[in-house]
Amino acid sequence: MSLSLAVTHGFPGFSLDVAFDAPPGVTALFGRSGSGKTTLVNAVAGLIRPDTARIAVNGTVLHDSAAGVWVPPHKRRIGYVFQEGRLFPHLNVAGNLAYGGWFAPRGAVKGAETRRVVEMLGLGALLDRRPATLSGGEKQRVAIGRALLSAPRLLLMDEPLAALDDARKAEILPYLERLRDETDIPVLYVSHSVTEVARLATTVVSLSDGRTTRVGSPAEVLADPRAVPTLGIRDAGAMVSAVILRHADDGLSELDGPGGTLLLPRIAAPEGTSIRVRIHAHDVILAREAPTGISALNVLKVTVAAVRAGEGPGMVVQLDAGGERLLARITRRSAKALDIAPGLACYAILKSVAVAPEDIWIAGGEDARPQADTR
Amino acid sequence: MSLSLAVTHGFPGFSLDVAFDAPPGVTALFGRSGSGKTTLVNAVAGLIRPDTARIAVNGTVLHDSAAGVWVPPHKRRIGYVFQEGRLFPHLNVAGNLAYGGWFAPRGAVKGAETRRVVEMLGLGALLDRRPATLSGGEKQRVAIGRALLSAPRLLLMDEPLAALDDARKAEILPYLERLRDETDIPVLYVSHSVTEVARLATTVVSLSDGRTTRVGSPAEVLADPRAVPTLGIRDAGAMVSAVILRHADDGLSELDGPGGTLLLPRIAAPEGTSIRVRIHAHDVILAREAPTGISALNVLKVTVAAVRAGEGPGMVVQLDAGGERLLARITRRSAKALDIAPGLACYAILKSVAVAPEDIWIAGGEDARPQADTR
Amino acid sequence: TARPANAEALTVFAAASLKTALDDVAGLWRRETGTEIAVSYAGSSALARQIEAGAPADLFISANPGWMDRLEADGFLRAESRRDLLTNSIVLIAHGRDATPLALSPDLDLSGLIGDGRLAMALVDAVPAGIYGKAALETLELWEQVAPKVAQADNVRAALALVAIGEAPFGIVYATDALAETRVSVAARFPADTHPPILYPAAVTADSDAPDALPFLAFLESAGARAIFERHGFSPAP
Amino acid sequence: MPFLSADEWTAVALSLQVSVWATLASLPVGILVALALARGDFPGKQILNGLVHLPLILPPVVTGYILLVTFGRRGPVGGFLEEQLGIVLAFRWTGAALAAAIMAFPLMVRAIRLAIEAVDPKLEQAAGTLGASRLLVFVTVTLPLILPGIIAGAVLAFAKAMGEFGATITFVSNIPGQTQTLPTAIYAFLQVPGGEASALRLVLISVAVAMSALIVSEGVARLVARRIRGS
Amino acid sequence: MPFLSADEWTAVALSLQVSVWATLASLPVGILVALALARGDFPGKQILNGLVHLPLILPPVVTGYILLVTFGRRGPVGGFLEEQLGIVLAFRWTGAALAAAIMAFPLMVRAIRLAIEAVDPKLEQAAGTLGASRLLVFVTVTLPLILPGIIAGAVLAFAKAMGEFGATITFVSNIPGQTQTLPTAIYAFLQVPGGEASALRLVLISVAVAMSALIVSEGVARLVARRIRGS
Ligand SMILES: Nc1ncnc2c1ncn2[C@@H]1O[C@H](COP(=O)(O)OP(=O)(O)OP(=O)(O)O)[C@@H](O)[C@H]1O
Ligand SMILES: Nc1ncnc2c1ncn2[C@@H]1O[C@H](COP(=O)(O)OP(=O)(O)OP(=O)(O)O)[C@@H](O)[C@H]1O
Ligand SMILES: [Mg+2]
Ligand SMILES: [Mg+2]
Repeated sequence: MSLSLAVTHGFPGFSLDVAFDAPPGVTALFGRSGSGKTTLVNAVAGLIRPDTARIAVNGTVLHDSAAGVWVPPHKRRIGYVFQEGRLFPHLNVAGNLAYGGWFAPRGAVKGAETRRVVEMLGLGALLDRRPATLSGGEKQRVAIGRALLSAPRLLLMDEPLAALDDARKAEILPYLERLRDETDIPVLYVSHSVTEVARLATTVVSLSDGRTTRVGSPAEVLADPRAVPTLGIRDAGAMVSAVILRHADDGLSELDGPGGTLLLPRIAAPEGTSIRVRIHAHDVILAREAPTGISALNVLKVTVAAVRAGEGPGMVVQLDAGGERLLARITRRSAKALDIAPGLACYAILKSVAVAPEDIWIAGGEDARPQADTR
Repeated sequence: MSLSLAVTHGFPGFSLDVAFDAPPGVTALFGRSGSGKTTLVNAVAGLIRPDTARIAVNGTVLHDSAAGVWVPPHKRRIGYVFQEGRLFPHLNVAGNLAYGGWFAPRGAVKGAETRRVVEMLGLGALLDRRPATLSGGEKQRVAIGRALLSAPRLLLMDEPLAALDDARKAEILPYLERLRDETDIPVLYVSHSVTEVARLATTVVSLSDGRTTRVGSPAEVLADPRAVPTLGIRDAGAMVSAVILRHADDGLSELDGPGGTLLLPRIAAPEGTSIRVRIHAHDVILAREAPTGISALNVLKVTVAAVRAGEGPGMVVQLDAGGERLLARITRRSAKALDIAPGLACYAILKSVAVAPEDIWIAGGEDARPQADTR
Repeated sequence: TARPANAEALTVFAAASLKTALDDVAGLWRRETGTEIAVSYAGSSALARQIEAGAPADLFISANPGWMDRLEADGFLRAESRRDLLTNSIVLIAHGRDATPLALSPDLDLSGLIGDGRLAMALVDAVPAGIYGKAALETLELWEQVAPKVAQADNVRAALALVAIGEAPFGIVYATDALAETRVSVAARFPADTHPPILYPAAVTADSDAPDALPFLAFLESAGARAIFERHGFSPAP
Repeated sequence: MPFLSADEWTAVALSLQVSVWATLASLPVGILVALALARGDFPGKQILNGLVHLPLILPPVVTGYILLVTFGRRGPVGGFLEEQLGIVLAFRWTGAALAAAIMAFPLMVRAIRLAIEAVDPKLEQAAGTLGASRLLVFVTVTLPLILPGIIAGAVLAFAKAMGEFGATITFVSNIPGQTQTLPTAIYAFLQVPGGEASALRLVLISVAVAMSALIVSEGVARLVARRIRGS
Repeated sequence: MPFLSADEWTAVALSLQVSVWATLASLPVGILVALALARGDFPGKQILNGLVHLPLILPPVVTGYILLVTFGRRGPVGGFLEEQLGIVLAFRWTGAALAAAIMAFPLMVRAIRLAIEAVDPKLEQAAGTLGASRLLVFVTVTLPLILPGIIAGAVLAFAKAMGEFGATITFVSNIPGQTQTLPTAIYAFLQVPGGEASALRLVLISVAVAMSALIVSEGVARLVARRIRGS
């Protein structure tokens, strides 16, 4: 077990009571403002002493209030990206980045890794600058770099990308994925962005008012029609597996996907690579017959597995596509017109370009870099 | 003219040179991390003294370096939501919220308004708390409230919603829209979120490396195929106008839209209201013939106006729909298969639920509240 | 110029070394006359400067004639009231209750007796007790040999303390000081002719309008006062 | 026999009076000077800084002497004050308070200055954008934030004033009931044979008073700091 | 005639030596005590706090006397030091430095303590998560951040040491060339009629030395602060 947590803590007017076991990889903490995410992360870091706690990472107990075990923060070897930066004002950017390395085991932080992180985060031109002169996003990037370069045994990231623009996010996310896939450093990742969560997380923990409401794989949590109210309707969707068959000349990749061939914008991975794709429910059109003469390239044969009405005009339809689950969100009017009911065989239509690059990633390949095509 | 700016300022290694005139309403500042957004906002607030500047708000000159005019910050009556909160640690939340009112003209901040803002931001339970005990999102909400309640003549908001979850954003955005529509307080709004920008902005100013790259209405800037590289392909799309015809029983609203009837999830505005809808390019499917038996409810007659190839597998197709422009993004393969070329008459297909509630707003009605249906 | 509020009460400025004796005399005066008297004790230099600056002193008793001379020259005193009130003598003291008496002469190996210790004195160029001590040692041709071993304290009481606690084996202090300190004993008395006369002059200040000033000055020379002073080791001035 | 004589009680009361006044009266000036030194940028700033430190550098006797020739009744300032305003400092408890205040001033200013320098100017900027003028920013933001520093400065000043001796005795002499404070009374006892016991008694009183003030102030400062940090 | 006599030159040099040593040697202790008072939570904290302030409250003569009976050759600590370590403080410049250091200690500690209290504990927490032990956090984060406070404390201590007189002369006396510092020399001149001019000369020297130190330190402190704030 990679990360095992059972924490209770009370503030006046707020109480946290969370327990979950997460497998190795990225555990996403998801929840509204004030739901207790930072409190939980601080407990893992040892910055607050929760009322009761049992926290273990990769089998090492960090805190066990019952047994009287408490590892002080500096012995936990944690890379913590704080919600508010917390850069050292007296050190320049280079000093901030190097700080963690000073205390890491000898040789744990390699020069090449430093250069790679500096480049990935676009910090090359800032190395001599003091934090006080950095822009908000630049500060956050330095904070990410500082945590990554401390040779951590556990990464805690509290909304690390919130201050960044989409282009910068798109540069950093693949690095985090690689970290997840190539190392066994567990990551506890707080985010409000379902896209980030779906892409990175091995496990999703959804918090509400200090209590866990759901724990599971993103596929489970995000494709569960019942999760829709928690996640927000716009983020409902399913995750499907596919294998890259061929990279076509016109910039598309052909995949062996659920219920047929999938065409997606070029995926920067060799042919034969297994990938995972998140398909938003609101991007899927259902049709009784296979349409022709339309620009949408993907038409998958599916069977309706379940139908769940929402509160508004929409319904969430769970589909079976060659054994995998897909979600479609359509209006009640359409459902009626098309007579959508469990058991119905129909077609799911999906535009290639509707799938965002950040919704495609390598399923767990060892060295294949999950870089989405930049078009 | 609501906001007129011409600012140059140099930091070692960075120079800002920006000039634009923005009409009343919300002016969105858009640009990558480190592009100079905060620097510009600080110049407007009077917190830095730029090398040269001419800044006027609603005709009042705040700074004119040539004429030697410089209004000190506290006389500018600005509500500034800082990128990093900056709450007063010695005051509780109520004190922070009230602070601006102490210096505003007598009676400018009404008790009812305070209550409304407190409720909208969900701060009721926090009024007695000190900032040090608040969560990241709670701090940011207090900062927003503090700025709103200072009876400002100009609002500066530097990524005010970045730390908030989607549900909280959805509660705050309509308030900002109302502010924009019901008052004549100009707003300079920094954001990385195209959705926010498209929804709120009257004018979009895109910054890159301290220079303005585009200034225009969101419709212009966001629907311009040439803007695609600046904005990021995922955010390309067009804004179209429509009038609400009827609210159907099944939760849909029928609209008189470009090139035909549009069906969208219920819009909380009376029949007859003019609205604006942003339609993402990647949500639009093109078809040579009107398809039947599919779940997508909107099929619009359009003519291809222009075609622009991207670098990857996609192309951006500009469409004429009853005089309004639409954008569609399709693969080159589809374009070839369907023989898409300027002048071609074809159909644009759009799922109702593909249009996010935050992409629908009231075109400028006086009292109609642009509240998206919560489904 | 206006006098301070309590114009009629007598204010005496007196050298700090007179405190115990003068406090007793003042007590006697209060008992006998029933009138108030306040005595401000400080260093003679400070008091003299304060009188120059307009202090509300009616009477000044200095620990040496130097400051009195200066005040008189500058017209701060009623010259006719000046008189030498008391005299004192200086002694060589040693740490401990029963010091071996020493014969003061140029042949005395005082330096050897001091050893690696110190001879405690008041500041030899600034404070009266130090000045007198240095003069006496010079007259006795002992100064050269002991000069490097002299530890100068800021006042004679501090010098006494150094010997009393044993930090310095020897010291030069007033006889009055040696009298009351049980941890020291007198090893030798400096003959009066080895140093300038040790005098405590007193005078009424020019600004004084206290009716009691002159009577109190006279009282200081009365038999009762004299007895008290002698009890504290002072002698009436010749 | 009572523990303290009437004169000694007077000295205790006077010491308290002098120290409290020295502290309170110099506080506003101390805050202003600290503000000027921490934030100001004016010609002569280094001179002001030097002047403030002067009482620390000079032997107290010298400071007292300078006070005497300046604020004495025959001195330029003292004469002016007496003639124009009827204020007499020399040989009054007010003069003792002045001497104590001046001797304690560098300590007070430094403590407050350090506190001011620790205030994040970004908070003051934020207050500015919300409409507070520089003065109001100071009153509503800076002042509350530096309160712990002000308390620290006041405590230091009070303690110093309780112990001040050299400048006081030189400036206002040692007149019982009028200018005799605890330290000058202690001094007088130490000048005569057998005065040690009396001196010790007064020392204990002085220590007790100052320590009580210290402990109370620490408590207050801790409370204030905790309120700012948030319980 | 040269401006200063040889003895006076020696006094200037000795004053500098004493003040510099008093400042430097007490700095580590001062930092530790400030740390304990600012962050520690131990029984006897208030007592330590009181002890630190004691030299401020007591008349310097009393402090000097206490030093004398404690650190003198016959005193418990002084005897131990001499026998065990061969360190003699009484009547030596080292003793003058000790006296000056103790008199300046409350000022130094308070300045450093205020600086420590202004450090954001969140930064120290961040350093902790990055693997720095409490000691290393202190060295790599706290210490650099409180540098301006340390400089301020050192300057105050130095200035105080330059002016210290009462405790010094009581403890180590006035031995020209060995323990005669500037303040003692000045004091001596002020005791004799007509000594004012000579005293003034020495006062000017003393002021000049201390002011130079002050100005240099201000410059350094400003530089340090600017580096932290980011030019
Ligand atoms: N005091 C300074 N000295 C030097 N460079 C500075 C200073 N302040 C800002 N800069 C630089 O100016 C550029 C613009 O900064 P600014 O804070 O305006 O960016 P921004 O657009 O707000 O970015 P972000 O989205 O990350 O907040 C950045 O590259 C920043 O590093
Ligand atoms: N010291 C404290 N005293 C009282 N309440 C506190 C304290 N610290 C946190 N809280 C409360 O605990 C709750 C959880 O805070 P936490 O910081 O963990 O939230 P969060 O999930 O990280 O939210 P956000 O997304 O806004 O950062 C909040 O309601 C907060 O107000
Ligand atoms: Mg948080
Ligand atoms: Mg910014």
